[in-house]
Amino acid sequence: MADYLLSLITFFPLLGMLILLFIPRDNPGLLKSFTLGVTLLTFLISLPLAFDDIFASSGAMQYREFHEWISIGSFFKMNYNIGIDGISLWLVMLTTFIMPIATLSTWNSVDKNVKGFMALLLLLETAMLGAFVSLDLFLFYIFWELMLIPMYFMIGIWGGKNRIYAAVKFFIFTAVGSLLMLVAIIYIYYYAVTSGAPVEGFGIQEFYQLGIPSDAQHWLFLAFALSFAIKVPMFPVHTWLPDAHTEAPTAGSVILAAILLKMGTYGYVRFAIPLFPEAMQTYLPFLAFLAVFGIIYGSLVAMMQEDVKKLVAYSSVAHLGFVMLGVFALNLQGMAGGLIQMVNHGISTGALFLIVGFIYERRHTRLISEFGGLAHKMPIFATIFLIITFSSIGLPGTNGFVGEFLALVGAFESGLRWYAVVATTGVILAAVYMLWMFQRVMFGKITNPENEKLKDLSIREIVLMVPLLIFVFWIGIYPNTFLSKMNPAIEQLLIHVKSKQVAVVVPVQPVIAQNLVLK
Amino acid sequence: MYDYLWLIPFFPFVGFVINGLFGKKIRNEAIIGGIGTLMIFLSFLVSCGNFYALLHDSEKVHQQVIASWMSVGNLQIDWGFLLDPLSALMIMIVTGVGTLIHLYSIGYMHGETGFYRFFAYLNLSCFSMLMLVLGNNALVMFVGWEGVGLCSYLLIGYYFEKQSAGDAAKKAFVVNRIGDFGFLCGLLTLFWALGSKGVWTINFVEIAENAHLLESGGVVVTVITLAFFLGACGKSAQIPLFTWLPDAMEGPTPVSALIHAATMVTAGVYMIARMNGLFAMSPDTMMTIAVVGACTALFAATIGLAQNDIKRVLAYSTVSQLGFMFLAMGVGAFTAGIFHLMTHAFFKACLFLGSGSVIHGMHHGYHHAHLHDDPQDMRNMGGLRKKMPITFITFLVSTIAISGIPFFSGFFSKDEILWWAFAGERGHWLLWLAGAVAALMTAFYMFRLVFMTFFGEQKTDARAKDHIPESGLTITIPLMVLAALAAAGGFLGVPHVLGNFFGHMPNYLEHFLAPVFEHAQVLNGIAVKPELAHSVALEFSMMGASIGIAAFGILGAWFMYIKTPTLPGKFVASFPGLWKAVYNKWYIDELYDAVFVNNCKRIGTFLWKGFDVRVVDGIVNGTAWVVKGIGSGLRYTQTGFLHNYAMGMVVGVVVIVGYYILGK
Amino acid sequence: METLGQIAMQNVNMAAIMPSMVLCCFGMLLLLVSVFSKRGRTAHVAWLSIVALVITAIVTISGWNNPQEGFAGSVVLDNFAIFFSMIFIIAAALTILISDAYLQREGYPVGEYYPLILFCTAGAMWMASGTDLMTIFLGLEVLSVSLYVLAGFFRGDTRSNEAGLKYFFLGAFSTGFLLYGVALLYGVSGSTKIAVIAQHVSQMPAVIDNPMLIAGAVLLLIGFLFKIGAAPFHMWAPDVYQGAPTPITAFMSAGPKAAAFAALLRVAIIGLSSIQADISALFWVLAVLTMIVGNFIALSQTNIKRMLAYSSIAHAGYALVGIVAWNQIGLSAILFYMLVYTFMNIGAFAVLVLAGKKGEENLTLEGFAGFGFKRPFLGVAMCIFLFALMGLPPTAGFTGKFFVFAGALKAGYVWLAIIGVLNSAVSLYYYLRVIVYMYFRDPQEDFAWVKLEIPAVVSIVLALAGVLYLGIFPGPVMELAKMAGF
Amino acid sequence: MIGVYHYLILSAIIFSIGTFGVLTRKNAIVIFMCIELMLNSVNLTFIALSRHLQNMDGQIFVFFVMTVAAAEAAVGLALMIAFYRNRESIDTDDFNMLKW
Amino acid sequence: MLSILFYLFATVAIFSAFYVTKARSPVNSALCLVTTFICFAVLYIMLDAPFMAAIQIMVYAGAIMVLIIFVIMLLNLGTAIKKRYTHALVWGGGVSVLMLFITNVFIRRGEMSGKVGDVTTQTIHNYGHTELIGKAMFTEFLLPFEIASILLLVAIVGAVILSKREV
Repeated sequence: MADYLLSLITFFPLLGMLILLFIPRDNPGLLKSFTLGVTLLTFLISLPLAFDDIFASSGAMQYREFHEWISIGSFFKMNYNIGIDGISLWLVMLTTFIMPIATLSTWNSVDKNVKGFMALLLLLETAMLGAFVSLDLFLFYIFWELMLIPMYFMIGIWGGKNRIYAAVKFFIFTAVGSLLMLVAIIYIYYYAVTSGAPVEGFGIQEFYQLGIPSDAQHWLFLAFALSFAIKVPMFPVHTWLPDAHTEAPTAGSVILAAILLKMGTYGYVRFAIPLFPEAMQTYLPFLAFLAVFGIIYGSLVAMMQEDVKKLVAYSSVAHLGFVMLGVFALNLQGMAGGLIQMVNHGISTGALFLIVGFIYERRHTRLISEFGGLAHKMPIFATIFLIITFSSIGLPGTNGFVGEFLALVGAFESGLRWYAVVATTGVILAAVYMLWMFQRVMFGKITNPENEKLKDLSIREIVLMVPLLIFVFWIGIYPNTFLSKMNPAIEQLLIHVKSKQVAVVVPVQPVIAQNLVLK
Repeated sequence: MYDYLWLIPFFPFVGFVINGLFGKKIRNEAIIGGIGTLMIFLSFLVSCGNFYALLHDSEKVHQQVIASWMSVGNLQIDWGFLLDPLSALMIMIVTGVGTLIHLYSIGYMHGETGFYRFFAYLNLSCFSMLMLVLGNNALVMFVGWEGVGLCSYLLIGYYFEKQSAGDAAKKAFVVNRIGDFGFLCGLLTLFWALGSKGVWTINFVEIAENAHLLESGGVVVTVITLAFFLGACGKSAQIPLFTWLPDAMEGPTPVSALIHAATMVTAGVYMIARMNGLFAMSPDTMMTIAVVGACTALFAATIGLAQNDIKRVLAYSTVSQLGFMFLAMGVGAFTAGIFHLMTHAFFKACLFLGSGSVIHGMHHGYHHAHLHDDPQDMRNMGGLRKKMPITFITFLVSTIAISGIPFFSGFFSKDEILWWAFAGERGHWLLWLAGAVAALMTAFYMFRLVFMTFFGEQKTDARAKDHIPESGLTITIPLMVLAALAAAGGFLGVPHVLGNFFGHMPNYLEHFLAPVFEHAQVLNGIAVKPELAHSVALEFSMMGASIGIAAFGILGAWFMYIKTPTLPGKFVASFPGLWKAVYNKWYIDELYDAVFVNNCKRIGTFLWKGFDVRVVDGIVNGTAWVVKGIGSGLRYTQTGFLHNYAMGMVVGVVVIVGYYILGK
Repeated sequence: METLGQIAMQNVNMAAIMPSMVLCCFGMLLLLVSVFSKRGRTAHVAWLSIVALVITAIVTISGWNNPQEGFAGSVVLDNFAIFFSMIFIIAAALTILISDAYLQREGYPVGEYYPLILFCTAGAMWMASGTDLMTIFLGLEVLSVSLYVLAGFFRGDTRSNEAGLKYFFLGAFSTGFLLYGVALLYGVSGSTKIAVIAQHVSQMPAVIDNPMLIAGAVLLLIGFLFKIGAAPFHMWAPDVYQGAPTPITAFMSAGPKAAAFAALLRVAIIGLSSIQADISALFWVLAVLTMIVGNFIALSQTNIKRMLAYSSIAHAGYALVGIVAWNQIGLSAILFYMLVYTFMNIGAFAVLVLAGKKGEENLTLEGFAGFGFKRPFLGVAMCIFLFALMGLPPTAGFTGKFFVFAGALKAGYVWLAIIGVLNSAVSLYYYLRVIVYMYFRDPQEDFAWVKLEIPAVVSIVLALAGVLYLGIFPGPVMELAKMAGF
Repeated sequence: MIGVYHYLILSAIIFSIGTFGVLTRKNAIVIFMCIELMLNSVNLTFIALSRHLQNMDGQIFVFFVMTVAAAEAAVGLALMIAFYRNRESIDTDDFNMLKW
Repeated sequence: MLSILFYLFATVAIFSAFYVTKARSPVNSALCLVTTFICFAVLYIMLDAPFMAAIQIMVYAGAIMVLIIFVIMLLNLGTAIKKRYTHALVWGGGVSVLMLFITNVFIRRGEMSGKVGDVTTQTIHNYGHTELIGKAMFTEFLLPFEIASILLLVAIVGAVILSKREV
């Protein structure tokens, strides 16, 4: 059983989807319950991973599965090669954890073509899980692209007014990047084959050891970096995000924010950085600049938004800037901070989108100016919203703080000190835009008579939020549960990256090397 | 006893959880208020136990680690508590004053719809402050640090339906966040700086032990301390980050008392005291702190002169008194600063609660008469001493204390600060002068307040005038306790020169706190200048001067508001510009709005509508547009006419073949 | 002295032409059948032609790994030819399955339609298996002439006429160039046999600098490029594809295109390998041009059939990338890609065939509004075909493109690969637009006229199976494609 | 002496004239005739080369080209007739239903 | 002598070919085309290919041209209205001239280095041209010959289908 656990987790939703196709379409209740059941079961099946102590002691890949998949003589070998380590563990868990919540959030908001939505939801889960567990670049790419399709439909069919533009933009924007990455992937494979390295297919672990010459590394890295940067999204390739988020249905936004964006950051950690350590070194200042700029930029733009969802979307740009800064610190704290911030962002921003969804379902508008004084009518909602707001701001004791702090510590310890200082001002701006929004929505007198009729959260909606709140505080107060299991994997990754950088970079790039020694 | 340290923050937290989650269901005010007060009182009892234990313990530093918080490589952070004389004193103040404020609130908040919410916030606030005080490392302190910020947000925004309350709450949090930015930067730089010397820690005890690794007076330590000082500025409302504090009176009055006296604003002072080892190493920072403190003291005092809102006067007085504390810190008089912190907690809590009592009464009167006048405006008061005798007496005692009349608490603490400012190695006579003038103004505006409120004709609307009762017991008991403390608290820190007169009464506080401060002071040569150290005459004359100043201030107030009540009006008429500037708080808020807030919004709007939508997205959509345009253009090559197609083919053939034939 | 007959018989090797012979026999049989069947009844002819194709397929496959040469080296049935023949057979079969109801609907139930497709297929097979330019040329002509007829098959429909005429004129015109090229090659080498040309060219290196050789080679290739629809010889394609009967469009864009690729590959790689550098350079430019023209113009189309025509041009561009690579992977990738393209393109056209009203005026984007909701099966199928055309995993479109670009990258053509993928990014837009209309717009009509005819559904299901199977498990087929390479 | 080059040049000239005709004429039948002209010029090339190289392959090819020309003529003219029936014209400017 | 004949017929062929493209009436074009074909037939004879000359006359000048003229008559195509576009002329002419130039270049520079076969003039005289053709056709080129038959079948069927009036 354990041998096939990962496959089971990954493909269980797909199996569910296939069964779902046989449920009659005129029974939305059953369809939703079934989907919820499948996602919950997936979560339950994935729980043993979270409790496995092996991750705390070993940074190696666990739960490996390896089967030959495509093998064409001397041309290609692609393998079904999956496994997880402490880095992907929590992202897998995040995925299985968020999906039931997202499903539950559709209860009242999705009423047309429920079957299609549920099927896409399950397909999406398989794609996302697959991308997180893939250890073969080709396999990864397949899941990576597969993710686009369900999301495209979710935005396009169940989205808001401007959904078509948003959906198409989302799709093409992301695809452009990934297509370039495809070119790079093939190139690496051929480099590996021709250099005589002992490669079995597109396995990344073997690719790590390649030592691709630095001039090739540069453009390969750029291709990967662009692809992931779009997904993250980093400034200036972020503009698909506000549109996609604004138009997507609540469940779509939640998944998009909570998991899909993590693909980009995860991509950096798993692929872009370890595959091209030298190029990473060269582009580090530039990318770090983009990350920091994204923090400030996202915050300032978020501040002036009139649409709550857009505000949250831009805040994502800022938050993921912290993630990227942490990752680019290339040290233990920074990486750990980045990774935990990924999970945090998934939880907090996911929750924010749910919250926006709640009021959207009630009022069918997301304009801040339409609200005001909601705290009177919806005290429970106000409380939950407040907690999530502060989690998003990064109040100590909530999850947001741990991530931001570790990322900043990491950046400070590395050569990115000044970037970190600038990034820290994001802390101020986060408070400004979130609280301003909160004030305008929740505080004050009820000026709009429509708002008089609002009802507080239902039991279902509370049930939806409670797990998220638990993790807001769990990660905030005792993040070691998570940190301890990611540390070994990060350490191993860093040892690899550093060894490559020191070995090759020093003679070529004296300035950077100096920084490295200082660290 | 030390093993129960964790109980001190734990109790308020329990209170917060109970009231927060179930308060709405409980409904009964007595139970809610009882739980809230009981919890903080229990915490006070544990504090007393710990304090007592520490008092009789030769080992003055005790740490208790509850659990590991973050553990990543060389970054090891615990949930840990630290009990040393400094934090012991602070927990006594916080829990003690806190208990009284809780008690007071039961009466004051009677009948409010969000009663449970209020007590939950109060408990949370105390919890945060206790975390801040007790944290054994900078990050746990930061939890409390931000926690009190959060609570100030919640408490100030308690009347969230009021626009001004919401604004004030947000302003408080955001301004605090600016400070937090400094704190965080300082913390990170410190962690890295010590780490690069091989000591990866942010534990206070270890920082103190290893501070010597950093170059004394060097850039690194200056940067670290300045960053931390920025944090302190935010939390303790120093120039330039003081603007949130006066607005904070938007919350219910007990909130002001809690924030201004027991929690929150003292955090900055406490933090500097906590890291005195580091601060002492950087004379530049110390000087900055002193100057900023002095300026704030002076500046806030000037504003206080002209306010008519009873709480606003008190608020500026707080800013001013905090300036004194920073002045103390800046000149190295850590003990004096903490001493003033303590006495200020007593009398300012009493003053705020007293003003609350007055407002409560006024409100009651207006409510009775169905009027909507401002119950906080002093111009509507007057002659209340007969209506509210207890309030009046306690208020008067505290006013005397803050004004620096001898043997009341404020006298001792303020005088010690002024002495250090004048005679300390890091002092300067200008600092003293600023402090002295501020003290003069303090005496003046505080007595102006008393005179306008309690003396003279009652100017309240006739319909409401006779319906202003004395407040109930839950309100007056705290007032009386605090007044007693305000009166007598000063004897904990009697200066040596005076102590000799009181039968060699020792300076208890100095002895008690010595383990915390002495090391750094000795190491960095912070002391009273040796040539002045034993000049009893000088010290006495300084004391005399400050007494004179206080008396002068009081007399001035008496002259202007009792003797010739027309004088202020004349004064206003002769200096309209000046008065207006002072009345409008020197237009600082407007300045900040114009410079920072509006520009920030403008930049945000520009980045969004001008840059993000036009440029960034413009490039994206532009690319799509160009591609589509090329497509629609190319489309018309497909004319549908046969000869065009044939022409295309022939041209293709000619070009290709021609290229190979002629190009080769 | 041997008699002429004996000499002739020595050259005969029926095994080498078995598939096409079977097809031709069936074609003639079916001509007779249709002559003697009742007017307006064509279903039995259709089913018989399916039988013919199945038998041919069996015959074809049985020759795998057993290369048969014959007719004095003018034809060879090697793995390459077999692989391509299978593509033609599949294309023809899928086309025939969607044709019958369509012909009924459009009012042209003419039985000769099916034999013409079979002859066309046979012509394609000769192109793929011909080793003499003469065989290839005649195969091409059989294919072309049948297609002229099929394109103009709806003789009462002006569009169909126009398509047939345009195809005919431009086809004949390009034949002129092709023939001129053959003549020049003949002049240079003294033979029309590919092997002889190759031998001659390789033995005399000086020949490489011979302008006549290059001119001949280029003109010959241009003849094939015309059939492929590569820019700047693509201009007939959109008009003809739009005007021709939809099943024929489907067939044309898959079968004959593959046939042209087959001939092109054999001629270029076997016959002209010594001027490989020149040809690669030429095809580099043409591939880029073709991709750009196809994709960019498709962006502004509103008629789905015409849009697919442009997309077909673009796909030819992708496939040309494989020739530029000029290596084993590139070659096998083209074979694979042609097979994949057959499935996905005919699949997409099959949906169009079912969705159209008589006269097909409704095959526009607007006409497809809400189609996906009203006709879920066809909607999903169309989506999968479109995703395949976009080149998204896990469909065959992805693996096909992957192999092609892999070939190019292996040969070091990084920029070509980048241009290729960027082009496919552009292509996303117009494919997605169909989906936008199908799913994101509210239905304007109820699509009640759409009947799920069983043969057409079978065709769609087969195409779906092909697209998904080749997408997820491309290994075995790619292995075959590799064995089919030279 | 007339060599193979003369014939080749002649056929090139005729080929170009044929092309010219295709490009400039609007009458479908004339265009078709011009295409025949082109095919004929290629035939001439084949035969000239066949003589030059002294083998028969070229002439065989010509034979097939003629077959093809005949077949194309049959189909092409049939198409033209069908078109004419619908549009009363065989002017190529009237091939204008399908464009862009 | 032969040169003069060549130049004569070449000139006639060129001019009549040119007139094919210029004649206003399709019938005139057709007649000029026939002239060209006949000139070509003469040239074939000069190239020792009498059989090709014969079928050139029979197939082209006979069958195909008759078909064309028949269609012209059937469709009753009169003199084309003069609506040639000058830019088409200019472009067409330019491109054609350019093509001619390029063709000339590769013909002049090209070398026909192919293996010279054994079919000399002598052989043709000995065996007879038709026999040589026949032999090649039925031995080496048997398959193309068969394919050609299919081609013609397809053409017939196609022509019948397309020109049927009723469905």
